[in-house]
Amino acid sequence: MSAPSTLSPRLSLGRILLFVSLGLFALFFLTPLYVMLATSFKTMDEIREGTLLSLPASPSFAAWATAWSSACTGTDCGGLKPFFMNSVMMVIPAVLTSTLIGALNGYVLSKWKFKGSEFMFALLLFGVFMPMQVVLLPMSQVLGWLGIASSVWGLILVHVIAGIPSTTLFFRNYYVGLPDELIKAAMLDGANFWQIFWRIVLPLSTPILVVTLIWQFTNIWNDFLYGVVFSGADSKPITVGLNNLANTSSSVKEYNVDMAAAMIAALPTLFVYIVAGKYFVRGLTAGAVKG
Amino acid sequence: MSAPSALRTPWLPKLVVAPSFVVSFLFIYGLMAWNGYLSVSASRLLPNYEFVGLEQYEILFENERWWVALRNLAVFGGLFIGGGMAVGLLLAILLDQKIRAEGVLRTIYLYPMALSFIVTGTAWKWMLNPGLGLEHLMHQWGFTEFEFGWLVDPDMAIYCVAIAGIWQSAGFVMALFLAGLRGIDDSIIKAAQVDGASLPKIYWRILIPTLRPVFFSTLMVVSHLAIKSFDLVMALTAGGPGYATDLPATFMYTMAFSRGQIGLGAASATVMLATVAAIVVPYLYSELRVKK
Amino acid sequence: GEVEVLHWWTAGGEAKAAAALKATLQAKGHTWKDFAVAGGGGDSAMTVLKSRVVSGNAPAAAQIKGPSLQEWAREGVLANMDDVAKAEKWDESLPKVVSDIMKYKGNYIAAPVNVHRVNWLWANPEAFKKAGAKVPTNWDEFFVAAEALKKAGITPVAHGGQNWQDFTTFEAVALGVGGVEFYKKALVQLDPATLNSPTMENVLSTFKKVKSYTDKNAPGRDWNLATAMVIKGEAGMQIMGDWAKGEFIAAGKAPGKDFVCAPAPGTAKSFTFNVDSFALFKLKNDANVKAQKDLATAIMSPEFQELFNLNKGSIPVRLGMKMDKFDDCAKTSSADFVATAKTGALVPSIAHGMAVPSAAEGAIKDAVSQFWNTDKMTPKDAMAKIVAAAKTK
Amino acid sequence: MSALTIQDVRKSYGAVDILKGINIHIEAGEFLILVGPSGCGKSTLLSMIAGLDVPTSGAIRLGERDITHLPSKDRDIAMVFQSYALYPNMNVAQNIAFALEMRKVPKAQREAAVQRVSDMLQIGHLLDRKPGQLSGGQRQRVAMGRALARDPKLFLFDEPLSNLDAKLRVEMRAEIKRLHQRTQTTTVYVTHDQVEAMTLGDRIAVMKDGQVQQFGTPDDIYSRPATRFVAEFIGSPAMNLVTAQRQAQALSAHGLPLPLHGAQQAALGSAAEVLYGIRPEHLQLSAAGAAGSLPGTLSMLEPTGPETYALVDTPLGTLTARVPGTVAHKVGEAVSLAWAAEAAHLFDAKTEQRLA
Amino acid sequence: MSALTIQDVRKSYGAVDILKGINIHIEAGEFLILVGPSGCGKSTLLSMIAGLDVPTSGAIRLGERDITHLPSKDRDIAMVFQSYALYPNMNVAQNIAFALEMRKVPKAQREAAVQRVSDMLQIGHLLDRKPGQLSGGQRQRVAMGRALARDPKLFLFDEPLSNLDAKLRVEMRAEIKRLHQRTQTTTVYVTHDQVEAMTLGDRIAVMKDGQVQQFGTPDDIYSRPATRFVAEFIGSPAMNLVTAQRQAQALSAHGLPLPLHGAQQAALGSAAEVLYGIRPEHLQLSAAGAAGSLPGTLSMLEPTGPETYALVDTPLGTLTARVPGTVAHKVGEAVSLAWAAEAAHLFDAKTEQRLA
Ligand SMILES: Nc1ncnc2c1ncn2[C@@H]1O[C@H](COP(=O)(O)OP(=O)(O)OP(=O)(O)O)[C@@H](O)[C@H]1O
Ligand SMILES: Nc1ncnc2c1ncn2[C@@H]1O[C@H](COP(=O)(O)OP(=O)(O)OP(=O)(O)O)[C@@H](O)[C@H]1O
Ligand SMILES: [Mg+2]
Ligand SMILES: [Mg+2]
Repeated sequence: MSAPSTLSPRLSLGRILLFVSLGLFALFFLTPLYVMLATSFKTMDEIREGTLLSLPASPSFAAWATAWSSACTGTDCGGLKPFFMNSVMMVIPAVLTSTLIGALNGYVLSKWKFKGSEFMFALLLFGVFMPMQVVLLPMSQVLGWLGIASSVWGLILVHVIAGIPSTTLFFRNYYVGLPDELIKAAMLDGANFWQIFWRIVLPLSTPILVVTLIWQFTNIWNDFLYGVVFSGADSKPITVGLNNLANTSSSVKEYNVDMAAAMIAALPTLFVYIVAGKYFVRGLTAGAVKG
Repeated sequence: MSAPSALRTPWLPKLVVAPSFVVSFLFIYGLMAWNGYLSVSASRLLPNYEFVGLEQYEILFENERWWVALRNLAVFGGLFIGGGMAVGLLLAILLDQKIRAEGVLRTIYLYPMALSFIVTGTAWKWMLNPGLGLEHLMHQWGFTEFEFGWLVDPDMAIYCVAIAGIWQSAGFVMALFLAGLRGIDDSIIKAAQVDGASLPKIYWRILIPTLRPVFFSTLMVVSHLAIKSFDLVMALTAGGPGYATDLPATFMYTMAFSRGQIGLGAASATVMLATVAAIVVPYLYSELRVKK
Repeated sequence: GEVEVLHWWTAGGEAKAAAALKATLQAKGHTWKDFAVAGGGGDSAMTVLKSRVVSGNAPAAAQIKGPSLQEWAREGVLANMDDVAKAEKWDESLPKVVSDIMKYKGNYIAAPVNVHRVNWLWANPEAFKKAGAKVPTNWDEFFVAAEALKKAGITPVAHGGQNWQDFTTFEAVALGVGGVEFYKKALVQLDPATLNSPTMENVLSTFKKVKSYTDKNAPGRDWNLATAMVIKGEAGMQIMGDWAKGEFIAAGKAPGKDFVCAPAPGTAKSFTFNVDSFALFKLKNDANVKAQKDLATAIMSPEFQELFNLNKGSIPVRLGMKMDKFDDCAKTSSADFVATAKTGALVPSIAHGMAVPSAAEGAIKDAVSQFWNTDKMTPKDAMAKIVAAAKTK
Repeated sequence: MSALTIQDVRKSYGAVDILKGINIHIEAGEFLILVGPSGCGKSTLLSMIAGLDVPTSGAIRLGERDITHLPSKDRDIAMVFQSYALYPNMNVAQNIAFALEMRKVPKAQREAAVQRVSDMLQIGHLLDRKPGQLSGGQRQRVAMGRALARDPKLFLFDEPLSNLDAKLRVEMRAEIKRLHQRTQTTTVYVTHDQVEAMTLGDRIAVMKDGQVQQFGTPDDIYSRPATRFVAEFIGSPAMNLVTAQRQAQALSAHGLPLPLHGAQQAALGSAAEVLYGIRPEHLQLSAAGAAGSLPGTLSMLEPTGPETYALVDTPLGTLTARVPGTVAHKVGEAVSLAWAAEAAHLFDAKTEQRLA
Repeated sequence: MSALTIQDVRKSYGAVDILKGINIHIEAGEFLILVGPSGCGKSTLLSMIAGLDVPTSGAIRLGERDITHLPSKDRDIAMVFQSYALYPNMNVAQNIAFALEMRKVPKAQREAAVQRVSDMLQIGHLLDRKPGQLSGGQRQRVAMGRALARDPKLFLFDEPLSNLDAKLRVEMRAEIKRLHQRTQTTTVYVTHDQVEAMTLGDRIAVMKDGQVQQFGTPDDIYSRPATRFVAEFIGSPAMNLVTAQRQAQALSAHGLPLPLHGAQQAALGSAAEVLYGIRPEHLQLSAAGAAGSLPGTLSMLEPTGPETYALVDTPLGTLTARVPGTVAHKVGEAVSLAWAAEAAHLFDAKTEQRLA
């Protein structure tokens, strides 16, 4: 919307240059994906003989099938399927909970400020910078005390806590842009704290909800470190499965299966970005960007 | 500005945020303190609480690998942050020119953010490897002079890591900037046109300076990604060749978890945190002051 | 009872081997909970293990080897397996160098699974024939052969990127050039005088000379891609442990005919071992303890040792096993294992975490790898660094 | 319907005093207008009446009850915000019914109320639309409807018409007036617009810098401004003010005597210097040389349609006259201005308080 | 200074026609006002003149030159945007100097221009502030200063005063008028405000739905509105309109004859039904029973200060009269209204075009 409107739509030299550079960037961004896809459709012989960028001679889904349902990851040879399901079961509650908490925190921090709330927000923000590795051991200990070590619940809890600073940040910055008058009008209309949140504020949060959900979903889905450390034997997420499949130090590598597995692990997040990417930018425009 | 303050139950908002704040603070600051304590303990394979003073810090700063990690962080951080912001901004500006295929291109630039390096690491390793990837390809195409062996050159490998990092984050930066550009009042651009400014001048003199707040939040996001970069290095070079591409995060992980030197790892984490705090705290302070 | 086993045998033959163990345990009526974490030669697995132990939720057994066993035992988290060992006569069936590693303060705390020989040289006979060279038995011959291969347009030495590959080559050179005594003093006892000796300098310059026969794309390459170069004849030889054999077999190559396995130059009379073992953790539940002991028993049983090692490409750690089902390379390996166990030429591999504690190992690995990768560094510089690194505690 | 009493209300944000002791009392059913320059504290005062903010000191009483610290949802006040503050997520009908729903009014009754209000404001055909699909004027009416659906003790309006164009503004003003005449609900209304202030209000409070400068009927405010500020702020074009010197009971400016009648002379009191004011509509423009009138040159003519503003350069400075219809004279022509002594407003030049 | 010609300009966004053939010509130095209801296409037309948008068809000429497709930066036009559009990253001085800088004016000259403009607009003390630190009125003056720093061929103003309060608005209006009188730069000015339109314009174009309804001098527009729309849109309170039936050369409504003079009778032409309009200021209010006048009941009085609007219920409907000063009659009293036949405006009820 902001682009100057007199820019002539005819193909000028500048326009051609523009498209060429956009195209080159697109190539750069797409190459890794292409390499993965192409490799996943090749046979092992073709991978050994051919080059990285060549198209698969006779594309086959064999590697995908293997990766999905029969590749061995440890003593189980059920492919990535169970891991994928574990991830789904873990990601959904973790994303929803952290988003909801972020929304509530943002609501309070923007519309019900109290003494020291800004300071607390700053303290919370600093948490974003904590290296993940620092968390591992003490968190294990705490989860042990709570009795939810090595379980999905422990993992969900960790993801929720780790997500709170960023979800709070997103929602607060968005809600700051909502007119205070709306809240005041609702108060005059007789709504209480919760009614205002559920009936007025939350229904207005769609853009930022999309941003936060995408952000949290990507982060939690792609997480490996917490997943490997805090999950139990039967609740390992997909990244751990992928890692187990692809990352062996002393055995024969099947790169086509590895790549197919990587693609399978990436599909949900890719799907989300492709389908909801538009809303992502739109949501950012709607307010998440502001300092 | 003023939020409604007359509420019959003034404790309710506080009560609502209390649980998550208490938990988060325990988590963030409890763990920082715990980590701080470990850094002055003799912890090795597992945490223990024998106090040894600043010994771990002395060891840390005598460790050549740590210095390499710090230097790498400076190089990588500079390139990743600077490069990522520059490429992201450039893409945002290019995409802002009323491109018909904007939706598709935006998705293409944005999708790397959806993938972790656990997924793309191998592909990147191949592409950057001179014998398999780009260099090989160029040779096949007949450009036999072409050389691109950074990944295998200890002095240059860190630049490869930065390239892959930029690849992943530039799209996200683009999204932030694009959102920022879209948020700028249309009439400002029109005013500049009427004032006689050319398109590059409009971007350079008006739009980009106006994006200052976006720059700051982007900087925050990108720099925390830079400091926490871990998967990236692990997947691409595992710190190699040698330990030429080690970063503090990987250093800390290696020491604390594969080498049984938790105390040393904790010390390195403390130094990392202190560095971050030195940069972030003044920023947060100024941000929140301005808001008041 | 239930046994949870943390290991990083996640794919291919290793996974099949682990499945064999699982089957054995299940046959005894136990449940097997698989806790497989791959990556970085067990780095991730170690991370998980630590947090599991810290959370008071240790697995029954975890894949730990070498001096790390002592470190874990020192933390007081490992169980005493003497009753199993006594019943199963472990002392008799294991070489002392190996059983020492499995013991802490005289008590068994771990059960060994297999032995990898690390000091192998894998060669492509086709390539050698083309270059008119013969498979080397000492380092002088090695360089002659390398030169010939190079002339023939073949990459003489296939090498990969991870620092443990550099380190593996280094230990082979150290053993081949310096001999067993030197190796023990320098890389097991970390004797500063030995580390700072002319022999060491000689070792280092030989080591560095090897690099000049690798191709420039080596860094960043997986070891198995390097092996593939030998298989395809693009490269002449590779110094790598016996797990490389799996790659040849998978490519349909026959030992002795399509590829040659020979001891690394100058190490024919010695053996660098890499023993995989399971550390056994203290458990609370009695039923699980029972299962854990059955696991230990099963691991050391001849049937399992055979089955497992056939799959994994290594050899049984148990002495006196029948080797008929194994291939020629394994047979050689096994014979050498028994022989060197007697002569004292059986030495732990430093590159694979068998010789020194992980902190020192890591520091030395850093120094060696830096020397390998930094062209302007002299052997003297490297020596100084290694001496300093050896002091890491 | 209750009387509203604002008693010595003060409000400070930190060290800044926004309201410096406001005292206002209106009877039940009266229509109070708040006017004043931007930032003088009108909205702040409204917030306090609505219970959206708490005074630093002072009390607010509605009828018999002290509501100073009562939560706003229990005050039974309806408010129209300057920015409308419609709930963007709800359609028009839901917006109007929301307050009733919060007060647990049964559904049938709510629907009846929506019906009644939408008929009154002619927004029946918009009930299913979201606020985003409405034009400015329609939004304004919905905001009004939200307040009117209830039968509150008090209506608060914060510049409800400021965003409308002139035509719509006139229509809505009439609507509000009719409504108030029918329901007789006590109302507080903030505006910048003089015509609104004059035509709607029973009482006007003119505020400046957190203080009430004058509180009275529209006629009081316009005909007898209490201070120089009120005199200049109310009225467009603004009142002509001339600084005059005192000579005994007479006033002169630039050597010219200014007409005064007896009562005015008496009121001069001890003031040394006096501001002598005449509203533009009280200046009669005539051909040059009329007896007893001020000579001048016509410097500018601004015909607005029904009347013309004539700027005349005189020895007293440039004076603006408001002349019905059109002016026969040409710019540059010599003219003369005359006015009745009774039309003059006198203020002490030092205290700026009204003398007469 | 150049004449501006807009020749059959059309603009469509997709299938929607926004401008449907606009023809306007003004001489060099003239001041053109564009008025019309919201959304009628005023800003769109201005954008096209400024070169911020390209017409779908038609041409725009400035002086001798066809500028229809000239990039905006080469047109030498200065524009004040309704939303100010100040550059948020620059301070006031930089904002003012930006256009000069883009035109490579030397630094010394730029500084002189900033000095001159800031003196004129009394914003000298604000030069170092960023737009975010200014109040609405100050921003408005900076936006103005940005345009005035240059000496363009054409000034464009898009509702430049709409966000100001009444007092400031009057001041700024005078400022603009003075400026135009001095520089004589051709100007196009969009406004909603009737007083601005009437007092500033040399020519007014009244637009509706992308078409010019009437183009003429302010006096034309006000005294001889060409259509019913113009008659009702211009003037506040709006013109009273009564639907009248034709009987030969006479008109009557609800059985009452309406006064007409000869020329008007002649103009009736073939119209069957006629709209009979009288402006509120042309109605004389007097006590009931005056001869030849319309009887009625006073239903509402709206004193605005200088005058009073009186709503009178008559057999013709409710008519609004605008009475100077105050009204002696009381609401509910019987009164009568009289007017001169010359004051009446006649429109064909069907075509809504002016008859006389
Ligand atoms: N939360 C706050 N903290 C500090 N100052 C404030 C706060 N809220 C309002 N103010 C100041 O109080 C003063 C009065 O504000 P208020 O909104 O009441 O003005 P107003 O009379 O309604 O003006 P307008 O006509 O522009 O709406 C202003 O100067 C404003 O800056
Ligand atoms: N880019 C566009 N695409 C489609 N319709 C548009 C576009 N820009 C403007 N319009 C429409 O054109 C019409 C005229 O808009 P314009 O802004 O010129 O109105 P205006 O007369 O300036 O109104 P206002 O007085 O409210 O400023 C409006 O109905 C608007 O919705
Ligand atoms: Mg206000
Ligand atoms: Mg407009």
